[in-house]
Amino acid sequence: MRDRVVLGSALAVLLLAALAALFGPLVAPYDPGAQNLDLGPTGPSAGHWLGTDELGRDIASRLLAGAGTALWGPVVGAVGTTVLGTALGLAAGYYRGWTDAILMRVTDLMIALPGLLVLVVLVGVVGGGYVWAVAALIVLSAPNDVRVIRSLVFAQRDLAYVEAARTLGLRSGRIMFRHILPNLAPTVLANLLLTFVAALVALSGLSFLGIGLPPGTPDWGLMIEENRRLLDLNPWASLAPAILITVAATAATLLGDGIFDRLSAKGTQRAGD
Amino acid sequence: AAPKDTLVWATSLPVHTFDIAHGFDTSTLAQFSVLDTPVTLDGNGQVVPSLAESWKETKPGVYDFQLRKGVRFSDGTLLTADDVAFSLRRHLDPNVASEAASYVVHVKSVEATGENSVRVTLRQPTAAFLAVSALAWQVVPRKLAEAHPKDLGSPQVGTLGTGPYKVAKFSLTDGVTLVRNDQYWGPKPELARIEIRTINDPEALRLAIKQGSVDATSDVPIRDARKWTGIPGVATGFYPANSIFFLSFDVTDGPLKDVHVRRAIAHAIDKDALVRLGTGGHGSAAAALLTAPQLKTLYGDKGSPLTRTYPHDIGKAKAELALSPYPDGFAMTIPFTPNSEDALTMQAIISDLAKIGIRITVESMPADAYRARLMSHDRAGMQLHRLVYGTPDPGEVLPDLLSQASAEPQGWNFALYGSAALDAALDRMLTTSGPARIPLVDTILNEVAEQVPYVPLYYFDGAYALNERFTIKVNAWTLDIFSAIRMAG
Amino acid sequence: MPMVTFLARRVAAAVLLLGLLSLLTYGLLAVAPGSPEQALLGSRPSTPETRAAIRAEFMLDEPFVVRYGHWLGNAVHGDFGSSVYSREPVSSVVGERFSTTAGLAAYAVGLTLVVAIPTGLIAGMRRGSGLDQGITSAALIATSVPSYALGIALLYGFAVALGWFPMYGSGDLAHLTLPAIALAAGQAAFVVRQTRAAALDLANQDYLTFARARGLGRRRIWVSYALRNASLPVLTVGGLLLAANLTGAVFVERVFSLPGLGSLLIQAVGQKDIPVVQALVLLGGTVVVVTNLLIDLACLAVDARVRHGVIEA
Amino acid sequence: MLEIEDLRVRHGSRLIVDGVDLEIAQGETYGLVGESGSGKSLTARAVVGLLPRGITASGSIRFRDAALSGEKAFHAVRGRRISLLMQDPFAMLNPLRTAGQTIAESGGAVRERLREVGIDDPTVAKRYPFQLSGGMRQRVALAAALARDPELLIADEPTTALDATIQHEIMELLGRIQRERGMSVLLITHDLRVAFTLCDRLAVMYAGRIVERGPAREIAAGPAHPYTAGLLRALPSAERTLATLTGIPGSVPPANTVQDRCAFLERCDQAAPECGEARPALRPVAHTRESACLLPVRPAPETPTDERRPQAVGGTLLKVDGLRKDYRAVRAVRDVSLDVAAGESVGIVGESGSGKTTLARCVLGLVTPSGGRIALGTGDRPRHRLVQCVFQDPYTSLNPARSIGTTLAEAAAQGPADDRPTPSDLLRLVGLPAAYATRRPGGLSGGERQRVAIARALAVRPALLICDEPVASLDVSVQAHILSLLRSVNRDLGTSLLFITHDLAVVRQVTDRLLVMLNGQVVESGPTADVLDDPRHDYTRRLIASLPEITFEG
Ligand SMILES: Nc1ncnc2c1ncn2[C@@H]1O[C@H](COP(=O)(O)OP(=O)(O)OP(=O)(O)O)[C@@H](O)[C@H]1O
Ligand SMILES: Nc1ncnc2c1ncn2[C@@H]1O[C@H](COP(=O)(O)OP(=O)(O)OP(=O)(O)O)[C@@H](O)[C@H]1O
Ligand SMILES: [Mg+2]
Ligand SMILES: [Mg+2]
Repeated sequence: MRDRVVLGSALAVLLLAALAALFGPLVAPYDPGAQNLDLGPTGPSAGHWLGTDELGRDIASRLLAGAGTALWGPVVGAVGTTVLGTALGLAAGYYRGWTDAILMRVTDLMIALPGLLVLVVLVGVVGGGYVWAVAALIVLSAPNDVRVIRSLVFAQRDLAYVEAARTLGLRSGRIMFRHILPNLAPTVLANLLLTFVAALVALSGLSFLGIGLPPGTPDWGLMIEENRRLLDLNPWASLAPAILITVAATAATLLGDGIFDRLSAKGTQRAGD
Repeated sequence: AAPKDTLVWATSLPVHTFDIAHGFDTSTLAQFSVLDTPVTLDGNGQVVPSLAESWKETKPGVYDFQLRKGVRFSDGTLLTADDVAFSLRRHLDPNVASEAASYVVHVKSVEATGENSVRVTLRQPTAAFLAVSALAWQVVPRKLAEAHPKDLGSPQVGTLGTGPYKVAKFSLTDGVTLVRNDQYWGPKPELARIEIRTINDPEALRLAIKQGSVDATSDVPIRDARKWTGIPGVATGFYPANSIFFLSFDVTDGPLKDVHVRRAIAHAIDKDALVRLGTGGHGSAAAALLTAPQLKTLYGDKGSPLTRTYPHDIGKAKAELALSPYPDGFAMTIPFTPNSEDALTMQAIISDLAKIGIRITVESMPADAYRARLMSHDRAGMQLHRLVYGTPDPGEVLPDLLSQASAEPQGWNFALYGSAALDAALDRMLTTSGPARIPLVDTILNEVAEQVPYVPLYYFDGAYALNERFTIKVNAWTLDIFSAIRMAG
Repeated sequence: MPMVTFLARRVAAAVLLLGLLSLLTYGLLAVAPGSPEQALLGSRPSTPETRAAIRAEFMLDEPFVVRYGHWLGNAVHGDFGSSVYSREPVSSVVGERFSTTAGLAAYAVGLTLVVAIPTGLIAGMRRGSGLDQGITSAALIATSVPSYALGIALLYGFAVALGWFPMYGSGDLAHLTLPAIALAAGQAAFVVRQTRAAALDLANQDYLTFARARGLGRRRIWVSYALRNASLPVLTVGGLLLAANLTGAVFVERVFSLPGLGSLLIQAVGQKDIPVVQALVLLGGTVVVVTNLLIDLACLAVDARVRHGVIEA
Repeated sequence: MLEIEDLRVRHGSRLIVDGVDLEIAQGETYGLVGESGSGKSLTARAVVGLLPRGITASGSIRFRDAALSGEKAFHAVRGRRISLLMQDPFAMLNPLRTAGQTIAESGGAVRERLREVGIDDPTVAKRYPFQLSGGMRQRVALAAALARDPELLIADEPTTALDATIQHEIMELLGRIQRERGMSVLLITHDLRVAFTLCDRLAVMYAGRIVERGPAREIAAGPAHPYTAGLLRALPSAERTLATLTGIPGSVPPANTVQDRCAFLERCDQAAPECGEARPALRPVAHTRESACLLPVRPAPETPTDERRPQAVGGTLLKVDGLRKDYRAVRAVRDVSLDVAAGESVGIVGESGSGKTTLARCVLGLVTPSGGRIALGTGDRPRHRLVQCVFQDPYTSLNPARSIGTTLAEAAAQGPADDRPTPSDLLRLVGLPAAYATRRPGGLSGGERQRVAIARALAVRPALLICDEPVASLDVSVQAHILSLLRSVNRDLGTSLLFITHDLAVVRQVTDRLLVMLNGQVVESGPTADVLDDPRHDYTRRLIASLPEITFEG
């Protein structure tokens, strides 16, 4: 019951965030870019619920607008990572042999990279902006998924149902994607959400370091850093995005955990029967 | 607690070299306490003797310096004329790759002509030479400098100077400790010891000053001055700095080719708002393309007599734009690097321009890539610049921004604006000294005002915060800031 | 003997890995727009002679292979060139900053080990209790809070509002405490979750029931069974943790203005100080690779099955 | 010595064990028998106070007249007075501790203890569990369990995971130690034969209750509960091939659903209306016997011996010649040749690790042989239409993520295009309701899953069906159903069988010809009856000798 409430609220938070990302600009009270230099930075008021920043822009509107950049990158990153990682993990675990050996050496290499560090260097030195950051993130975080999925596939492949499918002469692709993959769904989903959290933190972290996004973009990470100086005039300008990131990340983690527990509960029953 | 005559000074970026050739930036602050120059600037920006007792322009473009006798480096060795001559000459050596090289391009030769005399021969008479020398001609022992063309002044090699302080400790992480140089030829500095720490984060810096663990800094973020002015036991002061924010327009390409567009932009920008935003009120709007202290040295308090000014007026801006082929505005992408200080100003400008239909998109890039593109004059479009100068001489600034030579890649003429006539005017201005210069400067500033290759935006103040145990007298021309600090009471 | 061969193979693989890593970063940095030339010149106007001298010094006109070869040749002799920014040898630039980050990381790892493992074990052993739920929820939130957000919160809470800790500076424990907490929180939470899961898994194992059925004492069960067996899965994620530690340091050092390798990296990236960036990435890679190697060895020491597998293969 | 009264075990609110009474005397071996899921293990664990988390027990447990309640009391007796030996020797030992350490930590003198369980090799003490065979592990575990000289040993199916010969050795060992020490043993098993051979008295558990109780010999001679009778009837015999194999229909209901009636009601062939009215209590039927049945048990009809043999067979379907398969240093299959004719049913028996599965996988094309030839079929039918397989573990042989219907439809689609069987055809073929098509494997019992697996294999109408221990993990009652299903597949559909097992009784029921494998080689072959009745090879003899010898009229 408690679990259900927690899970429900996590889902609600993420849905809300998704809604904000989609329709935020429509419902925002102000244009997120509209400046009011005469107003300058102010604290929360009736006109501006979360106050304004130095350019007199409405923080609440910028947070809403920022939901888009804050979330789409991590969503694309997480989906991309999961798709890539799962596909490669399936291939490595299923074909074993050379495919596996090569893939594992590559993932060894990638895992030896201090990921975010490389990301900072990549985006900071090479440039290329947000899209590149997301792409690099996918490539850098996929190896973890590859590892996890591969080891699970390794275990699944020895199970009789896979052997039966092979005996029936089904094609490898079908066995991998139609037979093995559905059984990994809890892990894949949980991975997806975990990667989402990691990407959310990483990408907003990049913005926090001032890397990737052009100035003026309403982005949560960027807002934390840009408005850190305003903690005396309008603390919400910096705290609110930090809280939002934390809440979104926590909700996603909770959901990932919940989904995994729930889906794999079916599997654990097996041990008792 | 530290002894009374020790000062803890904080910088936001570390002092990384004691050689201007490899650190013409925040490190320069510390350099002047250790290294002397033959001449220096007084409180009015006038060139006055330092290591050189006197000098004379024997022929146009030929200077004979008479050096002070008996000056010793902090290790006790005697300063020679050869050291002095070499110290300027080395900036011309490509192997040194001096950052100050562009300051001394007009120098043809430097030689020691006697035990205490040095002769500098310029390619052509240059009025700014003495003022620039006060900055770039830091005197170091020839032997040391020759042995370390590339890494003189680094924490590894260190340096040796004749200035009021010597380096006792130098590390990139732990900072710098300066102690009084007992060999110093001048009046004994009041502070015995100066510790320079680096505190990157401005808020941490402020709190450290408030706590008293740091006594002073000049890295008060001017926009946040409000947080600094009320700190008990700490005096915060402001003075007009020798610097200016301005916009450059690439006059060779796109809509910016049209002078009406440029004028429209000049009218559209609300400089007063930028002053509020960018300086927290500690600054002022700029009309001419020189810094406030430079203008003051040249014109006194009355300012420069410009023939054309651009008050903030959207109506006039639109009217100017209507005269161009883009009456309804246009879209433009410009490269930019997210540097948090300039970023806000840029955003405000973009917002101003949007009001007359000029839609600007920023292409964000890493700092060095941006700088490389800018310095190669590649599709610069409209750029925001903040330049900090060292001398009161307009000759330091205007040729860099307006000469055709500077329009070559790596020059500072980002507008790529120039003509033979303008070059000639600049040349005349450079070679003329005294009151005769003023009309020449007028002409040039007016051409800028008419043609608008640049829009001067605003000036911002220099600021310092100092524990009330100390007092200080600084302005834009203070080079050796530590010697300007006294103990209170 | 098989152990020696194994070690030799692993070390060789590690070296190869680092070689690849260096080539990769060197290549990436080489194709990146901008050049150290610009960093050296600052944004001041420069003369062509100066530029030519710099290009010659940094071999910018040589083909990539030659440059990389030169760098590699020097690097294997411990010479990583000198910083474009400070002109100091890279090794001393990095060396000066190393102790701060190493101290920070060690402090954080220490905190993690001392706090997280027992906490995780307790939560796992008391599954479903109020304590477990509290620990699990705290860990869950802690894994999701970005270290910089936590850092800011700690800084303003403890150093500014309460004044319990110094604001800035480095060196002693007090200065490193808040940063270490900010850095450790996420990874500690991760370890708590891992340990808890391992403990839960353990609780379902027949061998634990069998041990209890034989009347083994509580202490014995905890030490010989719970701690030891649960340490394996925790050990295996140690390498990942360390990598996270390295990147976390970037943020934490930034928030707390610590002069460590993380802030050096950000600075070097900003200044395009390629020799420093290259050395730092390689250092990070080395730390991760070496840690992984050590962890493998630890697994080898703890688990005879792994030992056997090694000798078999 | 041990008295259990009215033991109830619950999982949350779900009742699993519903009022068990047991009394074990000094020095006796007491058997607790019952099908999977009847609550035997939980009863055993309740006795030592080691129930899994979330499971609670109530009732009284007295050991030598002292009540056992509370962790303190349990801790005081565990290991010292009561010890527990568990089912899976592979999971029971800490993988990170050597055999010696495991025994020593229980407070035993390693050498003596090992010698007691028949291990004379001192190097065993230094080995880790993964370096020991299953039998060795079970011996080490036994040594550790006995290290503190307990008065009562609870052995929860200590041999189920081991193969026949090892099983036999461990059981003999257990019997010997029990006699030598005069120790009491509570032996939990689902194997009636084992219970009859080893136990003095036994109790039959069904759905969380004891339904029959009494001296082992007497129960063997004449069961007093229809459930016990059903179990006995389902037991295959290694001595003769039975014409019909009768299992008990249906499966064990959860204990909490049958609290107010006879739990066996639905499966009973002699149920009367009053059986559904109340839960029958255990009541004496003879002076030492008790049964929870209201009616006297009808005697089972004599099963006739199967007469229809040998079967007429066609041409050679599978010809394996000099097959070899090496896994690095392990030579799994060394040099095996065999033929299977069309319509023939061939059995392969052999100890664990003798290469049976590897042989099967080679034939199925799941692994590539290292040498030798496999010729399959005559025409150009693809391999997957010629040969299919039924695997041992019913729980993993179906994809839990797909419904039975999709699984069967997908299999049928791999078969010949003409006249494809539908899922309901296939379900009917294996005796399952067509409605099962919409279910997922999770909702099926082990026996049902195995039927589905057979249906899936038959979907492509293969000429040869390989069965790799298809009944090894099933209860006897279910086993009988599956065996008769397979027999009818062979006899009625004409599908050849290659039947792998280590159970001689099973192999006798379904195969015509038998091969005995040892260390990757075929050491004996011939008609099944001949090999079993007159074994030539030493190993075959040992195999037959390890059959629990019981005498009861079947
Ligand atoms: N940890 C557990 N949690 C929930 N239910 C359990 C647990 N362990 C056993 N059960 C349930 O209790 C019932 C009896 O289990 P138990 O293990 O005692 O049966 P068993 O007679 O030993 O069967 P088997 O022969 O398969 O070992 C089963 O229905 C099982 O599903
Ligand atoms: N994939 C594999 N890799 C390595 N060794 C294997 C593999 N499969 C089987 N073996 C080895 O080959 C030998 C024969 O194994 P196989 O599974 O064929 O025996 P089996 O007769 O089926 O035994 P069981 O009765 O236990 O099922 C064993 O020693 C086993 O360890
Ligand atoms: Mg059991
Ligand atoms: Mg097998």
